[in-house]
Amino acid sequence: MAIDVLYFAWVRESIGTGAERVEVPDTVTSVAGLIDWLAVRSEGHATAFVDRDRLRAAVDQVFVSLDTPIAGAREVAIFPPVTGG
Amino acid sequence: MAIDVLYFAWVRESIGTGAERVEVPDTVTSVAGLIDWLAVRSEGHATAFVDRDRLRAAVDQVFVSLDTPIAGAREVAIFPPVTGG
Amino acid sequence: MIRVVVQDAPIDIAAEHAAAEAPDVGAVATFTGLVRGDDGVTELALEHYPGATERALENLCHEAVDRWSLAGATIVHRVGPMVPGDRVVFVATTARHRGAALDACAFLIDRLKTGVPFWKRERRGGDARWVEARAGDDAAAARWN
Amino acid sequence: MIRVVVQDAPIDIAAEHAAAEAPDVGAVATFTGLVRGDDGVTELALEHYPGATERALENLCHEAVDRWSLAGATIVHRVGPMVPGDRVVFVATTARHRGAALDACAFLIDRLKTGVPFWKRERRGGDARWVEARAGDDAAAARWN
Repeated sequence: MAIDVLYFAWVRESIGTGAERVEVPDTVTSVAGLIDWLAVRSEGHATAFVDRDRLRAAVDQVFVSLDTPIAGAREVAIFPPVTGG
Repeated sequence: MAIDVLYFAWVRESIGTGAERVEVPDTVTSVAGLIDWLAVRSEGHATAFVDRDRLRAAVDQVFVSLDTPIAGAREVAIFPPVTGG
Repeated sequence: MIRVVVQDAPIDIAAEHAAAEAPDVGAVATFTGLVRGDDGVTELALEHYPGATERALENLCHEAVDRWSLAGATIVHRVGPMVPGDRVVFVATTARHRGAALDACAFLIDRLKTGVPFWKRERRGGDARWVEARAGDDAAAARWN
Repeated sequence: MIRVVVQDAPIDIAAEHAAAEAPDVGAVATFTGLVRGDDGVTELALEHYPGATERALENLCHEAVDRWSLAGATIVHRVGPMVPGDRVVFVATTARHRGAALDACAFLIDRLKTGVPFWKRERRGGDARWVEARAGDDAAAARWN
């Protein structure tokens, strides 16, 4: 399953890119599972994902909790808590 | 005691003037007493003052209740409930 | 900084807003009241009590600044004849953070409606009448006591 | 009327305010967030999630319009680098009466702070850091649930 993964703020800086397209195996079924799977890709990924409490996510541009399934998702974004306004 | 009495909105229109200087006898001691005393000056005064629940007052530019003493007052204003904003 | 103005001229929101902004201000809350034309009103005339009105507005602003530690409070109120769409009143509050600015802005307009000597007269074509005070306004003002 | 804009350009309050005013509107409430320079910040940079940000802002505006029967809701949010005194965000709500406009304006800024994908990075001279989310913002947003 091909998924566009987007990163923002310090997650983006740690990983070193704002977007990557990944082929995700069927064993990865949730946002949390995707994060586990991505974490081993590089030291930057591992550093960005070390504290799951500081991560938020959106699936196809809708905010979701990390236990949300990703079946059929085209775009998953992973980022810190928002600080706009 | 000389007092400048000011009228606003429909009180002013009913009385036909926005201000008058009156010599008030010592027997008149409160705003309510002043209104009683003014009410007999003309038909306009009587009409303006017929319903005391619809009247508000200020003594020397400070909002007060109608039972407030007027000893030493230089300016008393009588008007309807306010409707600004 | 407290700024209170009662004026015949139209209210210039851009100028008033810019004047309220300051280096230690993170939040600006404003309220603007407009003449509504949707119920047939063709003119709204505002009468006030010169001197007492300004004093009451200044007292309100001081109360808000003290209560919410504001950086500033502005009230600009128009008087005289107006038409639908015209701005009747502009309130702005500034503070380091938003909660104070938002609460103080609501406080100022609620208390202005019941405690400052202004009176409105509406004209609908040839028919004019003084606007009656609303019990809802008293309730809104009382929640700040 | 709902208006949502995410832009690099400075926010023009006069134009946005005038655009929000309408014949059936009696009340306009606004909130403006500014970059504060009083704690040594020399630059504030705003990052966002293009597409998702606009969608989240539009959803917020629709929720406010439905909940308070607003005539309109406007959110203009700036992104990119800013300096102290610059306007970061402008929120305006319009309604027939003030209570709805004031409450909806507070709702929009409270919920925007916690539910819309923007991230702030502060620079103090040579030192830059991402701003941490504040627990107080979550509490402020939760009071509207």
